[in-house]
Amino acid sequence: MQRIGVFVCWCGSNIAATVDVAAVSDTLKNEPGVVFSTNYQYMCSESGQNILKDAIRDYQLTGVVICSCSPRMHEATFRKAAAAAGLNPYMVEIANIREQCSWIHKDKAAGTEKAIILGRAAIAKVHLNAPLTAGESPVTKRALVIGGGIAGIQTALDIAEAGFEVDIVEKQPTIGGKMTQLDKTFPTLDCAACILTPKMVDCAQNENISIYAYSEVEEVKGFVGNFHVKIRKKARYVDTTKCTGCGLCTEKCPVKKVSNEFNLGLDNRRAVYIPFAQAVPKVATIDADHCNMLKSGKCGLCAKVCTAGAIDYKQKDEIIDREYGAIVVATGYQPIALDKYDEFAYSQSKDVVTSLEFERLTNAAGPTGGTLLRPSDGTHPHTLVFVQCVGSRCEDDGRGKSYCSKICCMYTAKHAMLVREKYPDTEVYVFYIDVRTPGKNFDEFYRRAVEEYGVHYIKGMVGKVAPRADGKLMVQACDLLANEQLHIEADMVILAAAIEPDPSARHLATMLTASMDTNDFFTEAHPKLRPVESPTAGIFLSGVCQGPKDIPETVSQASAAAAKAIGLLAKNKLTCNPCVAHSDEWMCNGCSACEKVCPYGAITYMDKEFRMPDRTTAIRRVASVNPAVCQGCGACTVACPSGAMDLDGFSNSQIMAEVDAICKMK
Amino acid sequence: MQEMMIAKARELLKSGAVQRVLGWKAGEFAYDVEPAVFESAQELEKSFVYNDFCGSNLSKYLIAQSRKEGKTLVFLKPCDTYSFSQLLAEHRIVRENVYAIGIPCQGKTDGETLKGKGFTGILSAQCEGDTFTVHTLYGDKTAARADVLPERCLNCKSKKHMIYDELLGEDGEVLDSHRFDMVEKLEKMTPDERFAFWRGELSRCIRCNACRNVCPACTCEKCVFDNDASGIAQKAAADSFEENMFHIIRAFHVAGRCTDCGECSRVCPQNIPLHLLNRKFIKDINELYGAYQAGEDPDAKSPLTDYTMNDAEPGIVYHRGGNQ
Amino acid sequence: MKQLSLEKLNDLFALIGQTEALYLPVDDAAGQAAYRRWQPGYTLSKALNTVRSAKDFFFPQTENLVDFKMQGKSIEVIDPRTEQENFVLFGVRACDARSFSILDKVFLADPVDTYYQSRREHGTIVTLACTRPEETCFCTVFGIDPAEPAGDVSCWIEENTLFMKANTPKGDALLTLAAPLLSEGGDDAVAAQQAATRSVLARLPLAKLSLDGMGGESMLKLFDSDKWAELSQACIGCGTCTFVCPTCQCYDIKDFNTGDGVRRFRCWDSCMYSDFTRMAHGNPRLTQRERFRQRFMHKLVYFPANNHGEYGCVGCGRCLSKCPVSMNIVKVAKALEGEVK
Amino acid sequence: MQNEMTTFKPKIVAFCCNWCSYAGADLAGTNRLTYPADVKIIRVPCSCRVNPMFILRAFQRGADGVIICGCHPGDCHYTTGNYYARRRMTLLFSMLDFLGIEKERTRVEWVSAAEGAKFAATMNDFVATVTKLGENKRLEDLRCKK
Repeated sequence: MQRIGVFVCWCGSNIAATVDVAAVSDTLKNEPGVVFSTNYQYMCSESGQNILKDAIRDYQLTGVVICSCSPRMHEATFRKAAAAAGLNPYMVEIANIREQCSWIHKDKAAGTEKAIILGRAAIAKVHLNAPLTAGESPVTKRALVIGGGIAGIQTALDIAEAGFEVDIVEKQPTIGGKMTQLDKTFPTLDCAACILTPKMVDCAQNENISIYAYSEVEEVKGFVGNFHVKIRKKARYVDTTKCTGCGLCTEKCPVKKVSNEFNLGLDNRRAVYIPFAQAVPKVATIDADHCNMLKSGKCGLCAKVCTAGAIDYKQKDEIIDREYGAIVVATGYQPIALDKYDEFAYSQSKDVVTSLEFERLTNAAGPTGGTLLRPSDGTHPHTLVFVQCVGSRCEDDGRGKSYCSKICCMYTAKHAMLVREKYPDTEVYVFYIDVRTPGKNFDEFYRRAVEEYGVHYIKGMVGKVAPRADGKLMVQACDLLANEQLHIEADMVILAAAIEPDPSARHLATMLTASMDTNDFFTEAHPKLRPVESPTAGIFLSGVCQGPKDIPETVSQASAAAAKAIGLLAKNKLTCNPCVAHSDEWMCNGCSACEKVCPYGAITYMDKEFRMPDRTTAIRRVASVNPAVCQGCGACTVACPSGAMDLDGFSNSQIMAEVDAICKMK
Repeated sequence: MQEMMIAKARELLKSGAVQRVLGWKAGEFAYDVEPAVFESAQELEKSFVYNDFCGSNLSKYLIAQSRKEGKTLVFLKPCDTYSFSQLLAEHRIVRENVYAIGIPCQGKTDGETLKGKGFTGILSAQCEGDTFTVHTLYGDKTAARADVLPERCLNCKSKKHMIYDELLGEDGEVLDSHRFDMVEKLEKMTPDERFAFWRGELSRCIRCNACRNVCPACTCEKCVFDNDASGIAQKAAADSFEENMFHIIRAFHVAGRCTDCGECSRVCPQNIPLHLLNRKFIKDINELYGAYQAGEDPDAKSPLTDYTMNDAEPGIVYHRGGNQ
Repeated sequence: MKQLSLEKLNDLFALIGQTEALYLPVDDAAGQAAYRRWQPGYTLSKALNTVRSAKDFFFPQTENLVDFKMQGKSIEVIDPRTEQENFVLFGVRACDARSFSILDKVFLADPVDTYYQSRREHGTIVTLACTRPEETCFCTVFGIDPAEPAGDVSCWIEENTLFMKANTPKGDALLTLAAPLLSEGGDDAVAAQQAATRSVLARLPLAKLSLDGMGGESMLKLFDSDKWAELSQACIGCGTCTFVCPTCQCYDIKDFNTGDGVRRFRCWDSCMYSDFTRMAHGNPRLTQRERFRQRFMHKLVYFPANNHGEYGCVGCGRCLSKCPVSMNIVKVAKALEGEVK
Repeated sequence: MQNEMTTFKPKIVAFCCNWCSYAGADLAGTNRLTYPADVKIIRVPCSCRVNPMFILRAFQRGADGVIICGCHPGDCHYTTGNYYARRRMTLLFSMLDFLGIEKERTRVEWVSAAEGAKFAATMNDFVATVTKLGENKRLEDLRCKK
């Protein structure tokens, strides 16, 4: 039996005016377990708190009920005061008799009666309270950034700058991501490489940053502050410590017709290659699928020409175990496949390209050296048609996406403007549903394309692109504003393909127990207030993996994610919320219902050996809650039919005791 | 079929592929077939049966049997495979210790159903084609097969096996059953009529726990109703409230997990149509969250551990189903 | 012997029902027989027996023992019993009638269970002879004659006539009450019916069930039999057999918090349950095998050992038809038969 | 004259999530928006903490109405809690209705921390609805009545 003290606050006249505080404290004095009951003008004042502290000591109270204002107001105050008097702070319960009683009821009799009932409910709960201690867990002061695009780079740089170690894991042979493939960037038109590559170099040179390129995350275990990650460093067949990046091997390799993914297949590379001149790390990689030596053991030319002796055909994938305190996801995006969009003849004509391919075709480091030429015949195109929203804002039976890809309006304006500037003899048409240009200097940029550069913006969709025998592309479209059908003879058609999360994201999310939306974008902890955190503690979101965004937005989000990660890494220990779920192993049958509803991935299962009542041993699968990860929502407690899962501080029996006290006959 | 099953079981026991066989054993009369474990060919030959009275669902026994050393051969009727699949999804059965053989089912009757149809003093019963011949103390009687099948078989949802290692006989199809008709009929009543109906039914409950203990979805180590610490433990319904409480909470706990095998109603000594409660949840889930049958797809997320952002609001209950 | 035309049966019920509570088997919504308090419009069920046994009237499933009323920190102890009214139980079969004597041995032995005692004293049992026993019946094994049922009053229904015979002073009182409707006679008709019934009884499949060797003499041998593992393997641990059984008499005492006090009540318990006989360390019977063994050892061995050879079973056959897995006392007895030979 | 003894005063239990609805109830108080004293609030971390057992328990113990308030869908402090609560309560309420128990005695309402006015209005409406229904008879436990 608890020894409970009841303290009824007048809150000046705020409570005392409509609740007979003396009657409340006198009535509650007679409740079972109550050994002390009083009322006072301001319980939250210093002298009020002293009454509480003295009573805890003088009456050896094991539980305290304060009838006062909302616990949202002063629960922390009273818990602290109780702790100061040597009582576990979680033995304090508040009966809210101000906001939820005296302030809303004018009739003093009714108010007093309700205050007594609320007090009884709190007493009933305290009877079942148990002292709770907040656990602590250490923090590994290192962050993992998954994805080495501009988002990952920015996050890593910011974390490293703050003085913490950070590893970047990038599945491509080089960091840099999609931005390396871009030509110019809107709205300032500075060259992507010029602003990105110095940051890539910064990463390579920063002592706090380790880059695991050509690597993938294999396994994630642990929880906030204590993640254990296995990284698979894929075999490059090149010793990166020896390779100088001279490129000789890539010139001598006899396998010349490997589609060059960096240029999106618009030209070829060798079987041993460096993606591009500014790659970081600048080392060669042997493509095992195409290398003669690795396939048949016949060749070995690259090894012969390599003066550094860096080629190693026997290299194997390496698994690296690392520990991290925080993980930032920056897995980025890819344009959707357009093979289902037959009406645009993407698969039929080389001159129908995606916007990203167009970037390569206008990039000085691209397959055409920066001269815009038709991929089919290498001639100079005179009429270009840009089609917006290909696959965006229209699910179209699973072909496309319901959301707006956000970046297409701006890069299409950029493309159109650049073409018109460089080749004033071209005609440029842009077909759009809406032009969306919110963002600093964005609308001005778009207006310049229309007003200064004479780009023909036409509201309407292209219905069909038909390649003609003479190489022209017949574009059928409608102009919704003029309400007329258009037929344009185009030389090239550029499709603004929707973007989607990188396909690796889903598997990664499963490993991280981070939630995703139906489009496979990572979900944020709160759409407005916690936009760069995953609901899973210690997992942060950077860049397009969370939703479509352009470079300025990506970079700001990347820095925000870095700031959140730094905040976590700066702590030596994490204090856990003690009101967390726990599972009674004897009652748990391991059905996994709780795990399925846990938004934090706090529940894991283990096979545990039990000594059964009949003296046999049995191995049973049981749930276990990680108190450092659990946030105490209680979803699991209801999913669990046996009641094995319960929530400290809000247990089934506590809540039912409150129900009983409230519903009890007078 | 019975001979094929015995032959198969004997072969697997002999080869050591399985250590025991979970099947059905003949009883005193025609109908009192009991679930049993056979460990030798002699035992199989002596009493293994597969006939029209093998209604009991063996899948729940696998929770214990699959934890024994070696493999257990189990014979599963189509509807039993739903339960087996669901139990696997809930990690209750050690899959590698089970060898599941799917067997066909044309519907199973039981002694209580026969007695309910007026057969008393049953000494033995045979089924030839579609005709049941029952020998009783008071003479022989016959009935058409369909007339002596219980409701769950008349409204069979599937003759298709959801999971098995081997199949004896042909696999069937998922059927277009009328299993929700009675739920619908109740939904169309007024709340007063429904209340009267359910009071009439649930007030007969003797809280023997047969429905719970036979249920392949009820596999808690300790049921909340047996656990004094749960706050809702009850050994008997001391008030009509407790009758309601037990059956509402039990149905809720198996909602989204119930495979509609109908065992609860089969075993109820008071013939309470308990399956209607479970079917109500299945029907609601189908209507509100999309078609879902527990046990069908082990990878599908159970509707109560899943959500969509556009789910119906609870207020939908005020607008749908039933007269006021 | 008294007699009454069946056409006047409802008049008889009305007459008895006027002065005392009258309970009789009627068909319930599921088509099975259940005891209900008589009211106009009810008709006597034609079923052989009720699903729940007649023990309910003397040993109900739940029964309030004592109330504790709390006011602040004071507690008042209240006996919830009100005066027990007289009642008549009509249509009890011979097997159930025998069950009362078994229950009496438990509840009326010292210390007397006054709750049970009071109900026994106020109840008048009117039995009804069986004419169409079922294959599950084996009351004759226990020396019960369903053609000549015990009780305060014994009845036979033959053709369109109800025959009644008082066996006790309580029975005499009831027949006196009913006298205005009754006439004399009928011995021959009853004897003829008895002969016919007895010929059916001889043909019952379980008539020859042997309980030789059961009882206290071979207690340890039976207890240690390895048959129990096999017999209990299908048992799902429910309480169906216990709760439909007319002789099972175990109960649990529970406290219910009513909000302003505690109601202490007893309710049926089942030795098949894992939380039966729960002591500080738990249930002494650790597995279903042991719990299963307990139930049948009690009925076939312990009870007769303590009660001059009287078995804790009356052969009503309820558990045979109701067990979810078709396991029952007959299968157990047959399996154990070999053990004691 | 209205006799106070015969005026039915329902007992209402309101489960409020700590983050939105409990704060909304506080705001109603801060703004002095009145609703009947028949409503008593129980604070839970999230609407997904509300077990159907609690609701039945309330009715058993004499409640005449039970209302669950949580964050608006999409705004749950724990991201997904109210989505699960929504499904659970929808199915539970439907089952109560199926058993012929007045569905108007149970309700779920989403009330944000800013919606003090909505909280008070909701409670006023709910109390009026339950008052009209009268005493809970279909899910009562006679042992808990006087």
